[in-house]
Amino acid sequence: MTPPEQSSKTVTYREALREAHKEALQRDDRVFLMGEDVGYYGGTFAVSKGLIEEFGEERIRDTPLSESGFVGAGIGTALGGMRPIIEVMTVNFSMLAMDQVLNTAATLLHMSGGQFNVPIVIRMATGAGRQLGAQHSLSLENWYAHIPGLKVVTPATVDDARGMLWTALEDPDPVVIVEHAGLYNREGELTVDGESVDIDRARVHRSGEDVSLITYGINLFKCLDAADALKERGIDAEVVDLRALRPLDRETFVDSVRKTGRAVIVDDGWKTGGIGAELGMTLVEEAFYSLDAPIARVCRAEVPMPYAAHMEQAALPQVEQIVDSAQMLVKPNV
Amino acid sequence: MTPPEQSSKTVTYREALREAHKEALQRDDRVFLMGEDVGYYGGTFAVSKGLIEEFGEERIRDTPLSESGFVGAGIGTALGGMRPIIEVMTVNFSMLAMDQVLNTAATLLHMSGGQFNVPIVIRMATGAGRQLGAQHSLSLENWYAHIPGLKVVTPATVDDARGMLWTALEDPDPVVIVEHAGLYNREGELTVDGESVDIDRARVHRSGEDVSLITYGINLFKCLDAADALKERGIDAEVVDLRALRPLDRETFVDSVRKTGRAVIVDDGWKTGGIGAELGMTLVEEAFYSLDAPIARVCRAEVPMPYAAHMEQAALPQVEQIVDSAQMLVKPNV
Amino acid sequence: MSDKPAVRMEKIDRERGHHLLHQMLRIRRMEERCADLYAQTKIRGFLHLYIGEEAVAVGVIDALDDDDAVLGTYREHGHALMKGLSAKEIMAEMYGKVEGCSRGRGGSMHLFSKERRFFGGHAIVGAGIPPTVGLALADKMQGRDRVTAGFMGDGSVAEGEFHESMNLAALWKVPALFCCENNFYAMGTALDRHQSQPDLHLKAASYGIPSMQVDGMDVLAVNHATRRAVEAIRNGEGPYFIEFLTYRFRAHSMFDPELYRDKSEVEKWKERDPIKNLSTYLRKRDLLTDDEYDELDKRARDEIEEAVKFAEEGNWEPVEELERFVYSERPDQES
Amino acid sequence: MSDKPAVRMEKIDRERGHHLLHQMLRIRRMEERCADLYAQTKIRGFLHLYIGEEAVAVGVIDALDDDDAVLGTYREHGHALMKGLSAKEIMAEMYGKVEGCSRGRGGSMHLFSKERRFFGGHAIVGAGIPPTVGLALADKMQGRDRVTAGFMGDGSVAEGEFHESMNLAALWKVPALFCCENNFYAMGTALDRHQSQPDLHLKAASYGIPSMQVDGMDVLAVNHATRRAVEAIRNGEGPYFIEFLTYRFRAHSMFDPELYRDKSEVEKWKERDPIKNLSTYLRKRDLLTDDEYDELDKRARDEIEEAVKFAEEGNWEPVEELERFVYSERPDQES
Ligand SMILES: Cc1ncc(C[n+]2csc(CCOP(=O)(O)OP(=O)(O)O)c2C)c(N)n1
Ligand SMILES: Cc1ncc(C[n+]2csc(CCOP(=O)(O)OP(=O)(O)O)c2C)c(N)n1
Ligand SMILES: [Mg+2]
Ligand SMILES: [Mg+2]
Repeated sequence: MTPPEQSSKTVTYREALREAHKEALQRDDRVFLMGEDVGYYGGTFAVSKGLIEEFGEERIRDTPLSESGFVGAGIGTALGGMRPIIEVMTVNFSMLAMDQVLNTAATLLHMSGGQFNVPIVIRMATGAGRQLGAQHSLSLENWYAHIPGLKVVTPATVDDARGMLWTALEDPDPVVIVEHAGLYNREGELTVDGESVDIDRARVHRSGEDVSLITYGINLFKCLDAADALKERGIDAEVVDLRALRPLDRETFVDSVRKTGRAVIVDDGWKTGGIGAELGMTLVEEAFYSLDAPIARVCRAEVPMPYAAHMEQAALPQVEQIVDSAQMLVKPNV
Repeated sequence: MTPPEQSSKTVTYREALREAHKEALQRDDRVFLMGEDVGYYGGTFAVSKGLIEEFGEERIRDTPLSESGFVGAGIGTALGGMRPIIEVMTVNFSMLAMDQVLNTAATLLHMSGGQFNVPIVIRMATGAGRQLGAQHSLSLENWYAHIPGLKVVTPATVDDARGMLWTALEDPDPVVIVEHAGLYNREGELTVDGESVDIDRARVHRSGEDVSLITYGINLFKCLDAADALKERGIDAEVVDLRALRPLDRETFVDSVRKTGRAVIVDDGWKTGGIGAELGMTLVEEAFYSLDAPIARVCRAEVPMPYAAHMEQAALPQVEQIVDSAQMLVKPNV
Repeated sequence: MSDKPAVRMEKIDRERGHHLLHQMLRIRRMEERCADLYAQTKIRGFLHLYIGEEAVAVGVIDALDDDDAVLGTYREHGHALMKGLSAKEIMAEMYGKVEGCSRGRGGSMHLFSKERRFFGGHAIVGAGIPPTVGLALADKMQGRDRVTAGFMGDGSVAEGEFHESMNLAALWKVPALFCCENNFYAMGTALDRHQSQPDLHLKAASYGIPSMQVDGMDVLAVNHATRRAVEAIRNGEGPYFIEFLTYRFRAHSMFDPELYRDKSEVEKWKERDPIKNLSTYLRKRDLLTDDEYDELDKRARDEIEEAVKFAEEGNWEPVEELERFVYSERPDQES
Repeated sequence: MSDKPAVRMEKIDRERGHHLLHQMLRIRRMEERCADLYAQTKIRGFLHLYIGEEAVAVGVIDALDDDDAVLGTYREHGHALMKGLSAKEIMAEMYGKVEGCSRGRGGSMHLFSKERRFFGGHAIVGAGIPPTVGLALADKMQGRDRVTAGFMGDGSVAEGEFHESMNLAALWKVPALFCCENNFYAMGTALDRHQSQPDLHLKAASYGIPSMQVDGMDVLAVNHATRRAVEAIRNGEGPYFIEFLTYRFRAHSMFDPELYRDKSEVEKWKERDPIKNLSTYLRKRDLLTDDEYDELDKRARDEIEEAVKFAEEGNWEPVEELERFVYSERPDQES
């Protein structure tokens, strides 16, 4: 057992995740990692690089290309007393395992009248921005967030990348960890000490009075940039990182909007039927009389993601769009 | 070729669908029906009963239990010049074919720069209410409605059941037809003549001044009942049947709410991240200043569907909930 | 249509013969009663009866230890009963009562018992196979000497999950017993119209999994084959696959008008009724008298009647509990 | 690791020899140039090179008619080029230019050409297999004498869709040619760690699909085997499956540090380089001189350089067109 980290240090999101895996594997014999190329390849995103040398083939288990098979097998191991971490590479491929997640993992506890909980952790990368084209650029975490029985977390910071894995492993129910692929190389200051972090509360990353920017995952950083830009225009933006999409901490962002009266929602997925709609509708239901303006959504364009860089960027939420949307809400006539 | 129907007659939703299939198969050689038990069994919901005798095994093609396989094969036949109707029994099982629908059918045209359209029609039953338990009671049409490149229609009336199939077959792009399983036995007056019906416009089934009840599919009938009940309480409700979830005819329901100033959205699926959120958010974006009250959602409880009748009914949208929600918006202090 | 059993039957004594017969009768009577109750709308939803196939669940599960795990399909009443769930809790479940083995939330297709290690009751065809692999893998990783038996229909062999699971099971040599109930139809689609290779045990064999085809109408053959397979599994030889040739005497579900098969085919199979089969076998060897048969049957009927009574008297789960168990109630809940 | 070809090579003349060699050189030079361009960040996203495997695409597609259909994976540059797409439109696609064969929307993994009946470019492993079955089924239903050739990697054989598709193809006897490029790795996972039965042609055989295993480093063997298979398919015998034993000389993609295999293994396979293989064969028979080789190579290099120039000079699709082709523009658009 390595002692918990003491002081803060700069690490990449990838390193934070790797540390989290290492420690979980050391702490609890029942924990193992399973997925395509998690072992000898070192993980598609190199998260698990080196782990197979340390923990062996049994606990760092390479699988064939069989998403439904190994996610379903993961569910079985969870029922059998293990604490599996299943890496499904990306949300794109996770569609192949959707039935297992939806109809088995998320459903079993309720359907069995409380008998069979499924302590599985499923990790997947999400998002676009690397010119991977339509089939490798989806952001469909909103679908997972729609499923009762699941928890869905979206670590944006290195602290959350480091802490949420253990939180998820301690949870008796299935937890999906959604990692934006654009974050793995991102550096940040690691302050948590290796213990689990809470996933019950959204976090106000920056406090402001004029407008709330509500988001999760990689767009947290776009929102922080937008807040800087807005500052220069004399607009004081609050930035809320949801951290978990299910259960949603509605209180934190509703409170934020009760204070600011205005909201821009930044959603990495397609607009129609995305999680952004849910956030907005929640505000209507819970803070209608505090709203000083309509709610704005900044989402991905409703197209399969094109390869060419300029087209891809045009399809993704951008800082300027966030800034302009906020501006429109606060000072529509400027 | 049978001549087009002349006068109106009473038929079940199932019969309307069967007629639509027959006529399509007669009209166009490229049309064929494929799915599990569509042939000798006569279709799980007996929609295709008798068709194999009339059209033979090739055009009424029984498949093995291979949802991804035969949906994908259906895509191939569409690319090869056929006009397949693929029956995936129910939305529950369609998860197994989600990848093909999302990453191939809906994506190919855009990703190929406009070269390969996929004229496939995919039919599936949806919904709960028949005590089938958690794995056979999903309403996930909202997920299909989230996908750019698809069209998603939700026939509620026998006219739409009769007409939308041909509309879908004439469409050069993939169309998902979502049929609520509770509708098959429902009777209605058939007025369309066998030609295609438009799917571009929602329909105001009942016009009213005080509140808009916005819905689709089976809940149309609950909303109509609710409107009757509201009438008795002196509240004049307008009922909008969306008819298609993608593309959404936002204009019709936004106009309705511009007029009434109030909206109750009735969604057959789970609340968080459901299509109801999108409808509400659309109203905020497009009719914010016309809203006289918050928007109410009546949805399915966020649980896997239980078997026991009383529990199932407790989890589903009910007429009284719609009535109460409308009442709250119109006369909150009564 | 069915081959001779691949393995020879053991000699059995009166007691064991009666035991196996009684188990089949319990299932048969339960299923018949369910059909009545469905007609009376006491049971609702989908109801898939196991009548005709009893020898499989009885023969297989009899060969397992209590501590072994079983996963079934939506045609799993018999398996649940054999795994030690009481007829009472099963019947109450079908009534939708809170005394049911799944609190009335599962119904016919979703029977569960943690205590008996009966893991359901799965209604998405093929979806129970990957978890079967996983349960077995967990035992292997934890060094426990247990077997996980997963049941599946012939229809599920066409699903991709079957294939992915066979490959995983073979690669990882997990202690799983795959029991394929080949009743020659997937709903209304005949075997040779849904499988290009209708000898389903060859499918598993193509993954390097030892497999056999066994007469599923003969409980002794089923039992013997299973014992052999379980022995191999416990010896650490990895997974085993058995294809049981069997037949459902009733419709697929209560909604099925059975347009796809001839009455005569059904009648032919009924001649091989597993209960009749075993009774005849025992009678021929003077191991069963008419009175004894009647007594076993009566015990089975009484048990089921008691179960019906129990179900009738059961309670509805309070509606307020609808949202219970979407998530675990205790953070430290374990399986 | 690779067997001798299952069928004997035909005698070939100078012209055909040069043709096949030239095709392989075109692919090789294109792929090498892509690697450079990737390093220069002219090409982005994922880039999966076909270097080492050229004999497969060349040998197979040479045996097809223009009217036949081809579906590839994300490692499909070679297949596209062989199917008649110009190096220019392929290169422009990788640059993301509107002159690209997919308007710059697809990139390396999503090359398409309706005109050439090249149906992509599929990046979800295994997902191209069911549409392959469907394209072939459409031809069969419409009485057209065409073949659909679908390529897949060894990794995809573990996916459920492979299995579902083989069953459908066999049941329906569709005119499909399944071409499995077994390069012994799925990303970093070695064949025997992801397939319990590493002889992949036996997988297809288990569905009753005629199948063979062929040396994929020998273009003549590939070509001959494919001709035989295509003949059987055109004779109405249904689908055919060929496993080509091959090897990728480069990393899986440009992100792959190749931790999972030894350099020596790669070197060993390089001795069987398909271009060297064929050159040696032709030289030995006095069908190729050094000058001729250089000339063929130069033509290939020139073609690729022109393609690069074309791509460099190409245009970006106007951003305003982002939402074009989410849906068809003309309601009567047909394929
Ligand atoms: C994935 C999926 N597709 C379709 C269905 C509908 N369905 C229920 S049972 C069944 C037939 C299954 O046949 P088989 O596996 O042979 O089992 P049997 O009913 O004969 O015991 C079908 C098609 C389902 N439940 N799940
Ligand atoms: C369904 C799915 N899962 C995972 C991936 C990620 N991935 C891309 S290629 C690949 C390996 C495929 O190996 P193989 O089929 O042998 O083809 P090769 O790359 O060797 O040509 C993987 C795992 C994917 N694209 N699709
Ligand atoms: Mg069956
Ligand atoms: Mg490979």
